[in-house]
Amino acid sequence: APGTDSSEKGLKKVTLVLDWTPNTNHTGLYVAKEKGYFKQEGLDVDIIQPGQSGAEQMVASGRAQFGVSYQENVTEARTQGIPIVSIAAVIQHNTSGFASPANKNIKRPRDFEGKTYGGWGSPIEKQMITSLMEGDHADPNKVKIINTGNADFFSIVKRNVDFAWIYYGWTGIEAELRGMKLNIIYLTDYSKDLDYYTPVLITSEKEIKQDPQTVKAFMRAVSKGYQYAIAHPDDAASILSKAVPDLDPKLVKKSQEWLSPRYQADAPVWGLQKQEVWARYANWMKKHQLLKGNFDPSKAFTNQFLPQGGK
Amino acid sequence: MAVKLEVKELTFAYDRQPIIENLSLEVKPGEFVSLIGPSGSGKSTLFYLIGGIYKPKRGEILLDGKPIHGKRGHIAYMPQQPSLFPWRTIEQNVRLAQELNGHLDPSHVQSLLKKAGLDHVAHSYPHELSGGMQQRAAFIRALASKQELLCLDEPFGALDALTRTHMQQWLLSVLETERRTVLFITHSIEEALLLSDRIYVLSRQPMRVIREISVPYPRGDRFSLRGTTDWMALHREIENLLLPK
Amino acid sequence: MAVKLEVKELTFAYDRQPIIENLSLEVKPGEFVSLIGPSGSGKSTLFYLIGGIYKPKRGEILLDGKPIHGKRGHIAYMPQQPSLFPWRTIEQNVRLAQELNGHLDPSHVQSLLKKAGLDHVAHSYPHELSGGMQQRAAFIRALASKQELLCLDEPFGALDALTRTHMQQWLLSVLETERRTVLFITHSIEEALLLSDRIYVLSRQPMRVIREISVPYPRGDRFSLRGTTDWMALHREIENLLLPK
Amino acid sequence: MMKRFNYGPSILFFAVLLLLWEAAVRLWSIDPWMLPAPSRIFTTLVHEWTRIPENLFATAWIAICGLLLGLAIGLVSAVVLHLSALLKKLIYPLLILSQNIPLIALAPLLILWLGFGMEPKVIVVALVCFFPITVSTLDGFQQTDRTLIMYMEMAGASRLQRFFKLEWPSALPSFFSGFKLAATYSVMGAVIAEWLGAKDGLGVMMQLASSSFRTDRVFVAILLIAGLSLLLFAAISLMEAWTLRWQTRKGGDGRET
Amino acid sequence: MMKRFNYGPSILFFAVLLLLWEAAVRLWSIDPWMLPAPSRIFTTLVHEWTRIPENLFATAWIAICGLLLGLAIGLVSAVVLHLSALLKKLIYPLLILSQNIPLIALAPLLILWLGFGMEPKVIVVALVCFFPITVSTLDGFQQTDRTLIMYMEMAGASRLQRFFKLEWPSALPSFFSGFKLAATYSVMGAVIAEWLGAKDGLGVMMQLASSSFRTDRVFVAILLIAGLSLLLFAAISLMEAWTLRWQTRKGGDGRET
Ligand SMILES: Nc1ncnc2c1ncn2[C@@H]1O[C@H](COP(=O)(O)OP(=O)(O)OP(=O)(O)O)[C@@H](O)[C@H]1O
Ligand SMILES: Nc1ncnc2c1ncn2[C@@H]1O[C@H](COP(=O)(O)OP(=O)(O)OP(=O)(O)O)[C@@H](O)[C@H]1O
Ligand SMILES: [Mg+2]
Ligand SMILES: [Mg+2]
Repeated sequence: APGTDSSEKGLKKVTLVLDWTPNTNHTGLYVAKEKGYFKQEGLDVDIIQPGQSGAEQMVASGRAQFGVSYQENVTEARTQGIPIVSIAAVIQHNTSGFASPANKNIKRPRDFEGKTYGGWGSPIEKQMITSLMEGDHADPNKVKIINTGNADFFSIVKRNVDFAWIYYGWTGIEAELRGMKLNIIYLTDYSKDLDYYTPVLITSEKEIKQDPQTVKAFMRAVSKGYQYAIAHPDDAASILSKAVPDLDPKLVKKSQEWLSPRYQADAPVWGLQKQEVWARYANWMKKHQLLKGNFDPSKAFTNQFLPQGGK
Repeated sequence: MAVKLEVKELTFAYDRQPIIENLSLEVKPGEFVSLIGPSGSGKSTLFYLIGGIYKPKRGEILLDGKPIHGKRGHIAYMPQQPSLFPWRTIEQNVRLAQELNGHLDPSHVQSLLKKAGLDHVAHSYPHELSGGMQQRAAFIRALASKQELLCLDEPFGALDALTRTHMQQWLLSVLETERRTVLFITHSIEEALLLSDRIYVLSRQPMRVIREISVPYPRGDRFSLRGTTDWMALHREIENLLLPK
Repeated sequence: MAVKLEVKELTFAYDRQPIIENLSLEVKPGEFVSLIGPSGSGKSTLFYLIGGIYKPKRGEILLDGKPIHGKRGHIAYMPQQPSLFPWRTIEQNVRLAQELNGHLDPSHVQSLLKKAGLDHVAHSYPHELSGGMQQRAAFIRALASKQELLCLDEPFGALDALTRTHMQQWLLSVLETERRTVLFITHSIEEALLLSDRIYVLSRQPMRVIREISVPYPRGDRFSLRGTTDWMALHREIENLLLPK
Repeated sequence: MMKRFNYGPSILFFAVLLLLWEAAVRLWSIDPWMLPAPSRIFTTLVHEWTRIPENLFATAWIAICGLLLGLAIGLVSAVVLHLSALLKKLIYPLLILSQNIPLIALAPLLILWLGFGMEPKVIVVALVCFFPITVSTLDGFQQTDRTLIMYMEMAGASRLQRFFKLEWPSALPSFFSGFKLAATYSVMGAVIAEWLGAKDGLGVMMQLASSSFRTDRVFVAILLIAGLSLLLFAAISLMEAWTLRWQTRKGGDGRET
Repeated sequence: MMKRFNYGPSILFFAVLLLLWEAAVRLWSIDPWMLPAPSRIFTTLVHEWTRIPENLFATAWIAICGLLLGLAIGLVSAVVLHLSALLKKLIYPLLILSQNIPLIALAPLLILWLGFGMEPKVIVVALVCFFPITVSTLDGFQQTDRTLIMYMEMAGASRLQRFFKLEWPSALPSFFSGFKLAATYSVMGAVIAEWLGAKDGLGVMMQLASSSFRTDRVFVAILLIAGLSLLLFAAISLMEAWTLRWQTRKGGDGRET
């Protein structure tokens, strides 16, 4: 595996696989790379965009040492026996929510009644909507759910779709840039169960066992990267834009402004994960038959690689 | 009504080398005219010009007094190679010419097949036939077409003497009942003498008319006349024309 | 060394209908043997059997005393249809037979092309040749092959009298210099008489030997002898054999 | 008339392949989330059987409709491009272009025009399928035997007669090449088209399975996709054999090869 | 010898199409994130020019390597399947199967075996490209003229001679059909292969553009993809015309059609 090869300068080559295309969720990673934090730790990090199949299996198979994933993916992957572990929460709270153009007048879950939701056909979405609506004393059967596949938010709301699930920090900001007024109903505002970590950084159990030093070094650099992004949103945004010039710099800048304070939020240090968050969401999934099999929240994540062990 | 087909000072070349030069000939209605000339002289090419798929460089081709060069569909044609359609049975191949003219006549096709001795292979495909049988199929395909001018390019070259005689006599009998004008390419001087009213002897490079010969015998008697001294003399005369000087 | 090719009680059928039945014939080394028979009788089929691409139902085919049925590559062959490869120029087509046997001889190819009157079209493609020219190309392709037994299926059917005589004389002269044995299918009794040592007259349905005729004239004299009364008598004898009883 | 196809060796061969696969998975104890063993795929297939038919039919329906639409478009465009040299010059590049528009760009437009129903999916499949048919058939037209064209022209065939009686039959073998290719692509085309939003179908099934890391289910979906595709291919091969039966009739029977 | 291609009408036609597109976008004031006008795409292209070549070359390189590998595989498999009826029965279904394995299932395995380098991407492209070549060429072999086969057998040609001197030349037109199809697919294949984890390339560029809602850049990427693909297609058509020049030589010159 290339992870064990060392390059010319005695740097250790490691591969980091993103969850999807680069965006402001990844700013800290790019900062760590561009500002040389990785190098200071003796690492030569290759950042790679994954295909449709995501990072989890590549990390588990050892082809990549680190990856970007989500709490729900780690949960499901672990119940399927894929040995990955979350080593940091990139954002403390879930910033996703159900968005709709303002003129649809969807201000709270009750307003979903009689409207059309466009999603990608996962049973989780349906359950989310149900949970939110039941919490707001509405009838979830009155929502029409249609499958819109991979089409983007702005295309589908032009058709007969009224609302969809987005990350505000990216799609919401794009809407702001376009001058499109949105209503957004955050999951966290209506259910504590749904305040899960998204995204998270992952590595494999094997990596932790065989090379904890590398994981530690990697996390030190990444932490520094995110600290920098928190402290200097503007600079961080231009670092990302420079590293990935195909992104829209305006979007990156505005998104970064919005997201920087939210990386750490109310946590004592960046990246810290709490067992109750892992347990709560897993229980929610189990309760709604979205998860079958064994899941041990304490094994799914660890704070041990955060600087000072997360203290 | 004086002439059926008139070729006037025709000149043609595929590339630089002229193939046909100042060729003039005519065929009267109901007449049987043979063309005899060396291999590679341009006889088939002349048919292509009459059929309208090449355009002459100079000169005219008139059918019933109207120019037809570049126009198609005026002749019943039998090509030198059988050119049967491999995916059609023999019967379907014979029917083809009729299909093209839009007047199907299945009983006619059946009787043609029978006369050509092909009724037992009517439902075979061309590749299941012998060379001579394919040639006969192509011949009756041309007969099945109703156009008055019949252009036959070596129709009986691959047939044995007996079958050949049969076909020749049949062709003559057809001409007696149907009103047809025939332009006939052959390499057999005897065949030309047996069948034609007139014979054009052609030269090569470029192709021109060397001699035009009227056959003096009445058609009905010729099969018995062949071999007589007169006949042989005419035969030899044509032979000598084809010899290089 | 007594016989070059021996066909013994050969029987063959494509489907139910027998084509060849109990056919026996033989060809001695250096001999020129012609096959004359009605169209569709099975002459080409006999060649296919000798060439080894069909297997006889019964009987044997021996070449130099060794059975060759089902074995290929023992004969130089000229098919009834020219079968030239459309993507090869004439020269490349003629070279083909040599390529197959693995002994290229470009100067031989050149001289063959010249003798057949095809040197000026050596670099043309087959579709740019007249029917007779294609036939000549196929003929010299067979000559270019070095196998001793030469099987020619109506090689001169599409040629005019003059060219035909040229080719016939040339073929005879080749046989004088090279050691070749020839099996020759033709529909022309005259041609058979001019060229062969022996003639097999064949019947149809199924094909059998009706008569075996030795031609009594020395080869060199025949071109001048033709037309004499003796000659004509022999000619007529064969003709009568082919007529149905 | 047609030779009986002998399935023996094929089945044996497949069985051996499956055994090898099974053995490899067990020997190197490959994790099932990486590559599940055939036995496991089979168990899953049996286990999930009740939910499969609707997905299968949904995809098959899109694939077949799309294939037929693609067939029509492919034939029409091949004919048009063949009959008009000018149109060929103008339109051929556009057709090639059409094969290079990623779904990413097409999706918003299709959704805007056609919504989330069957139509956009069928169009995506047709877009995939028509192209091999056009290219192959067009090349087939070009290969028509020269002497037969000459005959047709001499016999005074009209352009349409020449087309229907000569060019079309002689392009048939090439057409079937293209049609078989199209059939092979149609099912994957339908699966991809389901990204345009579908409620059921093998593509949806596969994506959901993949997103919940059920590799065994992904392989069940693949199995079904491949099976469907083989079925279509076989059906078209049969049609081909029937249409071109003159090519194989007799003659060859006594032949040695 | 070869007819000069006249580009006039094509260029005119394309210009008209672009104008219509531009007009449509302006007339109905279609949002640029939905469908950008050609002028906007062009401006973006010029604007971004500096970053394009590396992406273009990365993708072109994968496409060409994959196409060549696919060509080799396609030819070898066509020949093998043609020469052995048994292998054809055994392997053909596998080949069809290979066209129905979605990247979702293939990606983890390929990456596990080959990492994130060029190799898995080239293999994906080859997998896409080899199939049309195999199917077309195989069907081409089947169409060899019966009388020429007879001649070859009579003349004692060995199986190899028959293959190289007869079957291969006569399958060439069909082979080129398949090759042109493969070339058309190669670029999109490379774009899709870039999902296997790439750092640059048109596919990466397009995905980034799409994820940051820059539709104009998506269309710039499509423009480049299509251009590359047209180029490959044209190159192969030229090769075809040169190889099959005997088909068009003379004869046709004086012809009227
Ligand atoms: N398509 C072509 N391109 C170039 N030259 C051609 C073409 N077709 C024929 N020729 C040439 O034209 C000449 C006449 O050919 P044509 O077929 O008309 O001869 P022919 O008189 O019918 O001969 P044969 O009696 O052998 O059939 C030949 O020298 C031939 O090489
Ligand atoms: N492939 C085939 N399948 C079935 N029957 C065939 C096939 N080939 C030839 N025949 C039949 O076999 C018989 C003999 O054919 P063959 O070609 O040997 O005749 P031939 O003596 O060469 O005739 P010709 O002088 O006309 O060339 C014919 O009746 C023909 O219909
Ligand atoms: Mg001719
Ligand atoms: Mg014969």
